Amino acid sequence: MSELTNSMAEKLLIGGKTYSSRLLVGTGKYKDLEETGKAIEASGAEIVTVAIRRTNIGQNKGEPSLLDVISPDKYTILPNTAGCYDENSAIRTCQLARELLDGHTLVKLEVLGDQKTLYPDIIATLKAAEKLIADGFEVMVYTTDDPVMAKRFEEMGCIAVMPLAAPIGSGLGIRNPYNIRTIVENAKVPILVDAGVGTASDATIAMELGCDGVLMNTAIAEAKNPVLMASAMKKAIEAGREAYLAGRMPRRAYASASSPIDGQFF
Amino acid sequence: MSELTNSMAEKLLIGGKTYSSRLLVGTGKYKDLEETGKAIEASGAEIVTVAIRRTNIGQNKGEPSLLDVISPDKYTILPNTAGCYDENSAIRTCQLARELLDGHTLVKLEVLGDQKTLYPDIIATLKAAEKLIADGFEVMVYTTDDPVMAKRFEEMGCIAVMPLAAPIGSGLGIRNPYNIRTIVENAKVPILVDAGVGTASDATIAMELGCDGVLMNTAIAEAKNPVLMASAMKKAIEAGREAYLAGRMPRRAYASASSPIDGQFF
Amino acid sequence: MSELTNSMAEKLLIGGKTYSSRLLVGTGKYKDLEETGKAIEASGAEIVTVAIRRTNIGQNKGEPSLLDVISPDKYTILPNTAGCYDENSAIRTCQLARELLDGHTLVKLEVLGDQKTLYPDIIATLKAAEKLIADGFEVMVYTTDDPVMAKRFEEMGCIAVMPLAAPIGSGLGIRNPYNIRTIVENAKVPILVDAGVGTASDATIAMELGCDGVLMNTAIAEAKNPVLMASAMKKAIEAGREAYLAGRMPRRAYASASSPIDGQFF
Amino acid sequence: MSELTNSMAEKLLIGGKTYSSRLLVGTGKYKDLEETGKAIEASGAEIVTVAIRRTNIGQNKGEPSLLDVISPDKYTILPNTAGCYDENSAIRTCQLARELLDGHTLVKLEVLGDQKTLYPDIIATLKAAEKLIADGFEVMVYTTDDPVMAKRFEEMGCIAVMPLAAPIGSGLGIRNPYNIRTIVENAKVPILVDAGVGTASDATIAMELGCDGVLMNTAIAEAKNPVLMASAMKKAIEAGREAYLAGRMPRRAYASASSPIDGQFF
Amino acid sequence: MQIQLNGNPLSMDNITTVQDLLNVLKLSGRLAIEINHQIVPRSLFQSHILNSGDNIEIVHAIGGG
Amino acid sequence: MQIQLNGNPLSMDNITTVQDLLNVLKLSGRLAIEINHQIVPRSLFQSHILNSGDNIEIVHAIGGG
Amino acid sequence: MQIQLNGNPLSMDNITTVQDLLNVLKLSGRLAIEINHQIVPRSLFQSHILNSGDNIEIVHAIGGG
Amino acid sequence: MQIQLNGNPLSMDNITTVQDLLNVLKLSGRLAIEINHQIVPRSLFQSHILNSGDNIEIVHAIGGG
Repeated sequence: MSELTNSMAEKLLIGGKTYSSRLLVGTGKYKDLEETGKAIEASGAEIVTVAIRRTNIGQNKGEPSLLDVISPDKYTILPNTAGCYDENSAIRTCQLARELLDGHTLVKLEVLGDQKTLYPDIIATLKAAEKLIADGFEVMVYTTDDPVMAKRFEEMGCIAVMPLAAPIGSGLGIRNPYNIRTIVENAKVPILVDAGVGTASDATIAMELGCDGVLMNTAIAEAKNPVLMASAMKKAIEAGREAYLAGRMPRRAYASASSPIDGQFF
Repeated sequence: MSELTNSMAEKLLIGGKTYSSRLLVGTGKYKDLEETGKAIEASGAEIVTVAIRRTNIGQNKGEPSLLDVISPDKYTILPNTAGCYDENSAIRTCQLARELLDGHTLVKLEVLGDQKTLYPDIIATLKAAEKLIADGFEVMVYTTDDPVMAKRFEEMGCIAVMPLAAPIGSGLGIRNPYNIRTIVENAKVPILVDAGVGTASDATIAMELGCDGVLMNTAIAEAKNPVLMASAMKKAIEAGREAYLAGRMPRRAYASASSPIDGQFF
Repeated sequence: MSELTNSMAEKLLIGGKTYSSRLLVGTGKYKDLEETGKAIEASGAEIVTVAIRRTNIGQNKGEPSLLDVISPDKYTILPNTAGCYDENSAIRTCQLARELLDGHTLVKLEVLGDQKTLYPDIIATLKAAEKLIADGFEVMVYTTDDPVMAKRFEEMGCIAVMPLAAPIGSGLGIRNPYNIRTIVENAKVPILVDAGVGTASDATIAMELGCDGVLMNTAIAEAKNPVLMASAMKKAIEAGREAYLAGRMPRRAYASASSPIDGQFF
Repeated sequence: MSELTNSMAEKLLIGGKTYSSRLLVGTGKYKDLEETGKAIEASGAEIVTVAIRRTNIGQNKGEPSLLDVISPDKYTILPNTAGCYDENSAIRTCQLARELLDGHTLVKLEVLGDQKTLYPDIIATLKAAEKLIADGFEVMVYTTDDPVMAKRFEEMGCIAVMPLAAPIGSGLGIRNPYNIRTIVENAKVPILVDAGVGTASDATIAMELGCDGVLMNTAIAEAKNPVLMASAMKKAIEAGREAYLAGRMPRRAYASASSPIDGQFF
Repeated sequence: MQIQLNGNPLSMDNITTVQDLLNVLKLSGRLAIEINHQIVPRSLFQSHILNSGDNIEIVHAIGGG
Repeated sequence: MQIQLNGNPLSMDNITTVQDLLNVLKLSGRLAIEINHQIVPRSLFQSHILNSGDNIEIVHAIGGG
Repeated sequence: MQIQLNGNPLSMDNITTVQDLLNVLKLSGRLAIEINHQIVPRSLFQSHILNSGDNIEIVHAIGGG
Repeated sequence: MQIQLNGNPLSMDNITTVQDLLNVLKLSGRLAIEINHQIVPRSLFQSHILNSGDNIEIVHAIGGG
């Protein structure tokens, strides 16, 4: 069906590269690397976030590492600056990630402002983004759902803006659909909901609001069955995207019969 | 992945027959029979509702009829009593449907109580259900989201209970998830949300609440692109079912980091 | 201000008697009779529900009884049939209450259908209501938020219809505002939300939907400070009623400046 | 009742001055000054916002002015910087207001970032706040519901933080209660919800979340009956405050009977 | 012969059975027929004799939800 | 005399009427009484004769919602 | 003398001070005045001399939220 | 030679270059190294000479979101 072909044809464009999947996933909180690999495979994700941390000196020799399981040849690796509460550590993290990944410039920037909410420090994020962009990075930026800041990040050259749906790891879903839709309406770069999704319908709602994609980690990794939830999320994202493209029916205050009145014999 | 296989394995059982699809669709409100056929094919539905009405005397000779497009050989046809406001017309409709479909006994019973909301008349529905069950029909009953009545319909022998999510054709979504979940928790027969779904996430939410399936018509037929919306609904139902089986993460009032604190070098 | 006078003037009419307060309260779950009395006084309620139970034989001689604190001379006593799961016990309870209160015919009828939700058994409630009305009682009926049944109770002669907002004692608030508003729109008798209110805003919302009043017990009795919550509820009911009469502003998808653009000097 | 006395006793402290009313109102969008005066009187507000604009040269001689109706002797006048899209015009506005009001230093700072949402430009607001505080102003700052920025405004010396509930004049209510509550939990200065309230229950909810007050304009001025809505808002704010202090009952997934089981005779 | 067909009065000649009526109306396929509120099984279309004044309903399945 | 009072068996002597029973039980105030599922109006407390085996319910109003 | 008053060019004669201007305009009450982006305190209305080309803003409080 | 490695003091002998250090630590694969807050490109591992007191960070990619 042409409609289906169309929807399949239209792809997510990030940093000059197109992706069939609009689901981006993290790699934290899994039981082990095997579960990580299975879940990410089931999710169909093509962009996968990773953290940059110290190697364990003198431990687990020869043990497989994350990038053996999630190969940069197969996936677009998206290093994040998770845990950074200031501009400099975020920038150092990106630079090390670039070196680690042979000059790879795509990064997910987050500079946190508060440990309780893990909400971003918008001011520090803005400064870090400026320097990273100047240094040649392609910055996907984690921000609040403030439409004014989202627009500013777009205008300064971030290649994707990633407003939070709810606090990282809270699973509270889209707390403020109004803001997310406003951000989407104003945007010229991809808008990806980042953080807060808890279950499949949350992801579907994000896509129905017109988001270009969703990034999640805990919702999959902390499900009782992560692999099955990963499959659910894959379908939820596609369902939401197709519903957005299909154009939903109008809401009505009252009922409207599905069966005709004409021809009733009773 | 075994988990996936499992979820695929577990099927919907209605009237002694198993179904892979948990999406049931109506056939009203489409532009034409071609669109009807395409949309239903895209939805993956195996159970399809139809209305019983007078034939048009002396008109549209040889024009294809609904059951030519939606063949009883391919689909389980579910005749409904849409438009009936009293017990007798509902019973007559079911009897004519049984004759029409060569002794087919599966019916969707709805006896309406109000034209503005198209909410059921519970009392009349109860009486009609008693007589239909006594007459050998397998009754899938449209009811309110009242858990007490839902249980009563189950206990009297209805093979599936179908609480409304919102008024027929309103597209308002699950107005009272609390009631739907309560009905599901108490049920020993399949619970299918019937009426009120407006977009993909509504269907996903219904399934995440533990419903066994969803019946919809307007949400697909009145989408700008019904065929694409049908595909969205197919995925939304699967996503919601898998999320339900996978077991969602707990909701948290505060944030929980996805990346480890250990090994930070900044 | 004439507008205020008006709103104060319009009163609640139940069983031929007018009331200035639209808050009806229960007397259960309080620490003691003193707290009961203080809370009900703070609530400003004029109609107070009581339960009918066996006297304690050979106990608490001369201890004050509820009706000493909540005097029938001061309050309209509304005996309820709480705890009745069948038609006959509800009818017996009403008859004993009438005897107890010297021929008083105003009763709150509830016939329960399920211990988990304490939702009504609509069928048994209907039968009990018929007999009680025939026996000369003025029936205020506890029912679900099904608009069709609400209308039926009105048409059979109940003097007030009391749909539940949420399960008794759950404090979940108005689970389905759509149904409550629909009931109100169709009604010719007072509609009082009964059960489910948890805090002041729930009561305000019920009144903004156009309800004629709200009956509550647990929300006040189980607050940390019942007397202060009673005062909050009094104001919440008045606020909601006045807001309903005042006619709220339209909702807007976008912003609208409160200060004029003209005359800006910057 | 001591509890009531207490709640009445505890007052709102802003800029070293205490207020009995926790409702702050604007003066825009009214039909005329008479309606403005009546509505503000009915609201019981003690703090009233005004805009600073050019005088009309050669017009309406001798016509009463706003401050004749809303006298600075009776009300605390809160000049705002509505309509300012940059730091400098906001600062000039505050300086002119201070001159206008004989050295009055209390101001409501808003620096807007977008005409569609009238959301603040957080960066420009931050810069303006720094200079105004340095210049001796007592700054009440309009901001987003971002808890990190709210804390920053507090730490830099703003005497009150006023997160938006929804876009100015939208009447959409508290779009993100989670954020508002988080802001309140972290705050050491008064938190006032500013903008977005549409009806009484919205104000009650804001107070139940623990806010110290609410500032509104359109919800009153654009009601069909502004004076009656002003009275509704007065009660709604008090109801919400008292409910917050009283401590609401716990929410329960299931029902809990209000009448005792003991002593049933049926 | 005067009959009531799907709510409308109709005058018909030279028809005896239900099948005759369907032939005249050129109706075939999945139908169900009720005469005077009694269902006439398809197996009896050939033999069921119509009488003047019969109230006949001929129904089929159409799109509905 | 053996009676059933509020669900419990009770043996009572020297009582004839409902009022006698109330006196013995020291019960007064707002009460309603049902004997063998029939209400006994307050006006008949003095005259209504109790019989052995009577099933008596004495109820009052208590806190409930 | 040519001035800019509240955004509009204006030609005025026989006025020297801010107070003169207010008198001519018949403006009184709660006002604040900015000349060339500098606030002129009310206490200086009598003494502040206007110059040709001055950009004058006269503002007051109006309804707003 | 005394160095600071991933936050811990370490004493090492017989090592001259970054590559020597990696060999001793048996570290390989995708790593990035920062010495005294300056990144050392992989191409320079062989040639970059370590000095006593160097503050060395060796990082890799791990699971995170």
